[in-house]
Amino acid sequence: MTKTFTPSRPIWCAGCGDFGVLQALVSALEELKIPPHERMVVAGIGCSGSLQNNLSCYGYHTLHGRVLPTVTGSKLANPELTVVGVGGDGDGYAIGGGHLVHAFKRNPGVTYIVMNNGTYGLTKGQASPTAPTGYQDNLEEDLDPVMLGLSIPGSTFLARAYSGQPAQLLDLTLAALKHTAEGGGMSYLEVLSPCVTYNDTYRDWRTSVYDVDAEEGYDPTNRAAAFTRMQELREEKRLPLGLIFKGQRHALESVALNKDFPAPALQDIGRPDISGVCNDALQSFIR
Amino acid sequence: MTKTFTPSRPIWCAGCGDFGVLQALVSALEELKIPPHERMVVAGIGCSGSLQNNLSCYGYHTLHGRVLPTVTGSKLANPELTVVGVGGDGDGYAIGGGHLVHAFKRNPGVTYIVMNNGTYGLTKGQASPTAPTGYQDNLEEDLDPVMLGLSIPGSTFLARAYSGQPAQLLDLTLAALKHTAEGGGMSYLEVLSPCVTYNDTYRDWRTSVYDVDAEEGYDPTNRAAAFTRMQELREEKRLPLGLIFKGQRHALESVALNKDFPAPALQDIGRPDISGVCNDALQSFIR
Amino acid sequence: MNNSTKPRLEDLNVIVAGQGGDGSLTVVNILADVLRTSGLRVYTERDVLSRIKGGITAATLRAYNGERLCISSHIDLMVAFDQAAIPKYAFRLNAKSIVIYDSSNGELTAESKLPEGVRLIGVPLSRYAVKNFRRDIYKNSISFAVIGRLIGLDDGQMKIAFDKRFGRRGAQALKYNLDALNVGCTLADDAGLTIGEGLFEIVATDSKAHMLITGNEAVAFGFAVAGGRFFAGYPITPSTDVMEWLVKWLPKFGGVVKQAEDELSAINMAIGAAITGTRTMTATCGPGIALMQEGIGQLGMAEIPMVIVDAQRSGPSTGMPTKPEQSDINLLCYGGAGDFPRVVLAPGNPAECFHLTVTACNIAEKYQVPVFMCLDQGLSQNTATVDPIDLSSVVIDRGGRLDAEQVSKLEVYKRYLHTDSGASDFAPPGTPGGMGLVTGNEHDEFGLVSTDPINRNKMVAKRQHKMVSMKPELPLAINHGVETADIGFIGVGMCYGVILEAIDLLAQKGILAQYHQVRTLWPMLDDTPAFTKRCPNIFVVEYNATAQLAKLIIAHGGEEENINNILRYDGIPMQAQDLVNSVISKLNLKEDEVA
Amino acid sequence: MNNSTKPRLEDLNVIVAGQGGDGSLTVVNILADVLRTSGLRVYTERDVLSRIKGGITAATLRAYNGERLCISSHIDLMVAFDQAAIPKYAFRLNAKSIVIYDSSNGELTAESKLPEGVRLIGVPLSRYAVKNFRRDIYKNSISFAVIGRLIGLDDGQMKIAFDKRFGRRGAQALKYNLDALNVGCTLADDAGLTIGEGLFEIVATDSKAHMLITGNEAVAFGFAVAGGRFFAGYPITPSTDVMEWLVKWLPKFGGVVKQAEDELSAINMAIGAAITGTRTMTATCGPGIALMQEGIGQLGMAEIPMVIVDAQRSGPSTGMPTKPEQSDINLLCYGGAGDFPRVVLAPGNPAECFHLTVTACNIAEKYQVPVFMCLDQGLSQNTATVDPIDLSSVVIDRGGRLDAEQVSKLEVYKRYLHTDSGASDFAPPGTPGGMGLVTGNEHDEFGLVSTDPINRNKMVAKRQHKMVSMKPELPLAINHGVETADIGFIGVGMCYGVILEAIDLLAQKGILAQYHQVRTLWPMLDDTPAFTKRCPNIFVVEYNATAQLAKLIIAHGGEEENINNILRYDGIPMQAQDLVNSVISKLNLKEDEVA
Ligand SMILES: Cc1ncc(C[n+]2csc(CCOP(=O)(O)OP(=O)(O)O)c2C)c(N)n1
Ligand SMILES: Cc1ncc(C[n+]2csc(CCOP(=O)(O)OP(=O)(O)O)c2C)c(N)n1
Ligand code: SF4
Ligand code: SF4
Ligand SMILES: [Mg+2]
Ligand SMILES: [Mg+2]
Repeated sequence: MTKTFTPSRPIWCAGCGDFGVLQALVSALEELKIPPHERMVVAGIGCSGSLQNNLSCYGYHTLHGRVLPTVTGSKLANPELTVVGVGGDGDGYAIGGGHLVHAFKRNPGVTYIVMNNGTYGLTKGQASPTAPTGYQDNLEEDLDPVMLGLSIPGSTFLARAYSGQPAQLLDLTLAALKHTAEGGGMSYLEVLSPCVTYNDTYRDWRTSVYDVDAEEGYDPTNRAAAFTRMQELREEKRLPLGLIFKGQRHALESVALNKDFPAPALQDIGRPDISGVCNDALQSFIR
Repeated sequence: MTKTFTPSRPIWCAGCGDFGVLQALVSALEELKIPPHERMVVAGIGCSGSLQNNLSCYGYHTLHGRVLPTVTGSKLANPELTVVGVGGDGDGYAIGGGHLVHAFKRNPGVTYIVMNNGTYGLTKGQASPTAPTGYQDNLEEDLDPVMLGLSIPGSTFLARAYSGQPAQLLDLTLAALKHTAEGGGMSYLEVLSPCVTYNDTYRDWRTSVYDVDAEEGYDPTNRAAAFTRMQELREEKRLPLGLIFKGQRHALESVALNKDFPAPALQDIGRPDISGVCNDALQSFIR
Repeated sequence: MNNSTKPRLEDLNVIVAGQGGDGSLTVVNILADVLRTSGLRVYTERDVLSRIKGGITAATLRAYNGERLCISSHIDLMVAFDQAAIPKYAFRLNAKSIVIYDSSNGELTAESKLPEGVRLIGVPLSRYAVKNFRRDIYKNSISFAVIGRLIGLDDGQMKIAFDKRFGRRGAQALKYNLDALNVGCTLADDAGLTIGEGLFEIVATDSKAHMLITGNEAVAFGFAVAGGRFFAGYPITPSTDVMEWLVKWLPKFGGVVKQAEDELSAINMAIGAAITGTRTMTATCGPGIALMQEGIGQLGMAEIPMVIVDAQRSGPSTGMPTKPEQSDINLLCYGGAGDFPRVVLAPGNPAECFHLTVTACNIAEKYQVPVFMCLDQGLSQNTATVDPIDLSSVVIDRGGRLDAEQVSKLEVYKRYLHTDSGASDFAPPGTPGGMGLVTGNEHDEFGLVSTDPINRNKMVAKRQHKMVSMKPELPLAINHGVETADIGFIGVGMCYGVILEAIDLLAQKGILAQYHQVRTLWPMLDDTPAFTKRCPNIFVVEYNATAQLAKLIIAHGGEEENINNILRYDGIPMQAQDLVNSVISKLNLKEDEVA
Repeated sequence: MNNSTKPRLEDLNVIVAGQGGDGSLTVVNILADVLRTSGLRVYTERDVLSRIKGGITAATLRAYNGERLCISSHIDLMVAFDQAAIPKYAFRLNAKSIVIYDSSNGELTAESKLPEGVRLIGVPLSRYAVKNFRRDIYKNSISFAVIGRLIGLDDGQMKIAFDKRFGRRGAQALKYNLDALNVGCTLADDAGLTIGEGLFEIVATDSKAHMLITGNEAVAFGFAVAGGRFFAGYPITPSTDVMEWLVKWLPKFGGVVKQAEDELSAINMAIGAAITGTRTMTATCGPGIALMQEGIGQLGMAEIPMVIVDAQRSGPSTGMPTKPEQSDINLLCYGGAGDFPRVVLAPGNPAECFHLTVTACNIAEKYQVPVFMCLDQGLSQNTATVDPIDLSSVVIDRGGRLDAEQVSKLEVYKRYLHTDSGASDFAPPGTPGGMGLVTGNEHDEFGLVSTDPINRNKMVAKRQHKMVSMKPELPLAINHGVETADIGFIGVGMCYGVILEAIDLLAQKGILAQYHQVRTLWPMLDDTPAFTKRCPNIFVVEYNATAQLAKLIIAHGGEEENINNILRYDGIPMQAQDLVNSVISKLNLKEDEVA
């Protein structure tokens, strides 16, 4: 076997929630028997953005905030890959906020896992978009990205887990990967993943999480009802966990690619088809 | 009186919806007796982004997509101005999509009017984020920015008008300006404003608009209910018009500024207070 | 055998002007097509505003018996759909020019600034359009008949051109336009322009079929032929046509085009595709290049191939969106945070746009660097006839791309292996055993983040060394004209056409000149500074205010004392005569001393 | 009267190293404070990683009886919380150095690469911390006692320093840390380091109180004093401290700070504030400057004043976020699409950071242009003692700002009026009668969009002319050292300190050298190319791989033949001795020939 990089040990602080996310992702990929060479793990910039170094995969470290355009491009170019984007809340909701909206809208076949700790860990604890009013002088109302996801008509899979509850985290990671593998398009999983150094929310979150998976009558296929429930729970200062919404729509790559060809990344382009399509194009200029 | 620029004649195509928006804004500003020198009209890039040239005001033409950060900065620097942002759907929802989320979250005291024509007028008719699937090969599901606004907990005023219905357009423009003038924070008004050249939707929209203002029992103060109604109407392929949501939250500038001082833009900074705060800061380095 | 007494139509320059939306471009396009079919080479240019309707705009055409990639300073024929357009372009007319104008609202007034001697033909175009077809826009087709008669097209030729143009818009559109053509013929008869009584005789010596193509189209076509299979972009004038051509064609090549929500997304989508081993391109202009700066640095650091088209327009900032400029040269060569390798190629005509795009794709992939295609609005959007491209000449070089078998034979695979060239072999994702980490952080050979100073020094050297190892493969300048001439021109993009014509005009005056056509702006190759040392009177012709190209050459050892600047930045394309005048005045010659 | 036999402590260099999170910086900071109180000047530096905990990191301190803005190559004392840190920094020790290390896990092994003769003091810091306080982190305070005893601080001094440091964290924190200090004293006793038996005697000749300040803090402070009232930014190492200082202080000045969602928002928020007539700043580094490129062009085109701080870090792209570099010089000077005026100022020390920020604010407002403050991680984040700034020297120049009365006296107000200087008087929004249009499109004097070529030419000239008219107000270079010396240095930012020390070291060897300290990088002022012509052996010292500063000077007429490059880009700060070595080897001198 060709030797390649040895996954490095995480550089996270002891107790960081991100360990749980890594663990769940590794387990889920193994459970689904996705071999390392078919995994494309694309990470943002932040403490969370080092996860790709800690498992066997094709890894890519994006620019800050650009996970979603990147994975969209990768998936369109090679839909045979299992493409997983990971990153932080600053990465995904602040600088990357616009892309989040458009990724939901596009529904590419990628899994996107956000490690939400309500802070900018790597730059030492400034308020992120999910930081509550008052954290570090934050004057703004915190964002609920799952509600945001619900508001985008193209979204098809919205879930939230808590790294303090590894069993559900693993289940939802599996469900997310499966949604995408089955052609459902983008699966979005937010993981509440405490930053023990700058925003240690373990105590708070332990009591405020609320599991909709366990709620009788909760219907994850009803967008409006899900939104209403999220709004209620927010007013009760609860943090909803579970599969919050699952809808149906074609994955972007299933409609964007010309099915007469192999995937763009896999085509043999070495010798242009000069008597075929190249010539057609040329003739179109002669008219 | 000092002479200054004469507002220029609009450069829009005959029949463009944007004429109605200009008309409504001018009427509303006059009705509210806001003198030209207190108006700060900030426009994006696009056909819509020339509106500021057509009325008496302090006008600023931003970079493409940057209306909302700009008006936020202007309002914080001088809250005495009536700050109005205007632009197109490409400007506000595509390149500016991230800022929209964060502006709702911040709730600065500005009015933001988007001329939504479902296309990029000025670059000749490509699909914008509100273009339906199928328009110009668009494979994506169209965005409903009002639903997006509902999903952001900080938002306080969300309305939609249609430039084909000028009376309601004027009413909502007035209501938006008033919400902000009364300290309510950001008022967001989307105007369906057809592009007769690249996406002539007059015929479609005339029949598909639906007025929630006229709907009995519609409660614009209930975020979740509003969302549900938007979702229903969307499924019925209707375009909801009216005051869709009005909430309460402090305007950003009311909490961000030090009330012991005049507004930043209005301070006399010519002679630094060297025995006061300047010296305090200096001493803090000597400790 | 030529026994006609009519002037030989070997160089016809026509301007069609009016309000935006009047359809001047359509008229010029049809005319270009007809003349091209008659064997002339054509070149068309546009002068439009950043608004959809209204304002004074124009389209210009040159038909020439040979290659000319610019409009002459002498306009033979003006067609004015709006009388207000006449004063704006009147300075380009001369005593022999003819003006066809819309007389629907009356005869031409005195304010039109026309030179003495111009022949005026008033035709009530709009009135007849509205009367017959209820739509003003048919004045285009009506006017075409008048133009055709004037220059000596026969009615059959015009009809064929209309079939071609309007046929694809459906039978009804075709019928109305043919009817309009007929109306026009009647009006032409009224104006005394009868069949066969045209003013010119078309003389063409080259009967082969030409392509009619813009620089943007040629770049897009080149990309597809070179195996480009992913394009992401965001609309912006004057680069949008690249995306639009690819939207239509790339799927037929098995590729995909994605319109992004902004330029940041565009370049990062393209990065996402590029890291899978797909040949990838994006296209934009100044504001977009500015927004892509961070992404471009990432390409340099993470060693990701990409071709980036800059269809430069008039800046800074939003500037004058529809006007040409070459003022992003600094940004392309010096932009981006930190030190990283990059290449900037500058074609001068559509054929080169095609071929240099192929080169760009090869260099980008082989050396894993960003390669810019430095165009300008003129080269990007003006159409020109081009000899059919020899597709068999296209060579694809994928560099050190590894397949599964090759990887399996390696003992160890390192994404950033140190090599002689600086570029490392690449196993695309999906290849068993080829896993690697790609990152914009400093990294070791496996791609693991590292700040070790020794590693850092080696990695910086690796990346920088590419600039050296690729040099032999980069396009050298082409020298046109007399190599020993004391007068030399340098210029890229849309300067190509005017410089070549200027050399001919100077030659007519007995002044020898040559053109050192730089094609690689970064890295600056040795031949250009050397040229500036060899040739004592050099004119660097460029479209910007600060002589960016000249300074770039000087910064690389060019001989400042031999260099003169010809700068233009008012949004108006230069004409060859402008260059001739500059040379003559610089050399202190009087027009009448020469020739 | 000095009758002590101990070495005089006039130049103490201490490195405290360990795992990230071990608190090395805290120890150094307290030590800096104590020594500063004793009258020495101090300078501290950090070597950290882009991760929050773990990895080998260090903080370094120099205490000197005079000004030294760099660490010496000879470290006197190393404190190692982790034995693994010793080999990484061992090369900076010499035979006279002392190493205090944590012996909780056993004695030091042989692999520590220490030079012969080093004195080793093992103290079980961590063990005692955990034993006594259940938290490892108290090893900091324990170690401090050992250091203090070693260098000759008395226990009272240490206690005072602890009161100052931990007092604000509450009584309990203070108590625990004082207890830890006591534990440390006991361990010091055990190690034979008893009170009054310190190794050095502190000698200080300057008893005035100094500020202890970083470049970032000084920029922030300068901005506030200069009337800056709006700051928008987005966190990024190493610029974040600018925002953090302002978050705390700007409201007290009546200003406001907004953390934006990204750099695009930051610069556009700042634009929004600036167009109301508020003095405005943003701060970032490479990746952020890259993202702000479009906004920067807008400032140039729309004539909007702004100060932009670039705290340069190691690039390209994400690079090595915590490491210093000076590789954005090209981007600052040549970035942005199109041609527009800009200014780049480069301070060399915190005091200059303050003063040049004031200048930057004035120039920006008066000429309505972007002004960059070109810093680097070292200058930005290292702390230095500085003479208290003379606040009364601050002069504010608001340029042509019009109030309501002035506007009312005008016949006509034009936002972009053509003037001699290129800058137009400005009526802030809210001023009756002063309405105008501000736009990044080309515009006429009123700000109405225009593509008229004559207007265009005038507007380009207007903007470009600012670069000429402002020149007399821009900071010239400062010449340090012997003006006739044949050896000259050029360098900016964190090179300042090493160059000045190198001149002293060379002087000790009998070699005369001077330092031409450029402070305005763009526009390049005439004094710098002139200097390069005058001085035959110039060493341009810079932190990048491609000699950006040297090339900038050469591109502006600098004498290439006189210029040698000293480049560093491995993330490690230079030391004065490195420059000395370069000079000696370049001049082909042997160390023993000189001195
Ligand atoms: C363009 C750009 N701006 C800013 C930064 C600095 N930066 C690095 S990580 C980060 C935020 C990290 O927060 P988050 O995404 O929540 O990740 P976490 O560290 O909390 O996991 C920022 C602002 C950057 N690398 N690039
Ligand atoms: C950074 C940047 N990218 C692209 C453009 C080109 N551009 C100008 S207007 C526009 C879109 C206009 O669409 P919209 O905002 O909907 O305005 P409309 O013309 O429809 O009113 C685009 C993409 C630009 N000016 N700047
Ligand atoms: S700083 Fe916070 S987010 Fe970063 S590794 Fe430590 S605990 Fe995790
Ligand atoms: S192109 Fe469309 S949006 Fe633009 S002015 Fe014309 S009708 Fe209006
Ligand atoms: Mg975070
Ligand atoms: Mg639009």
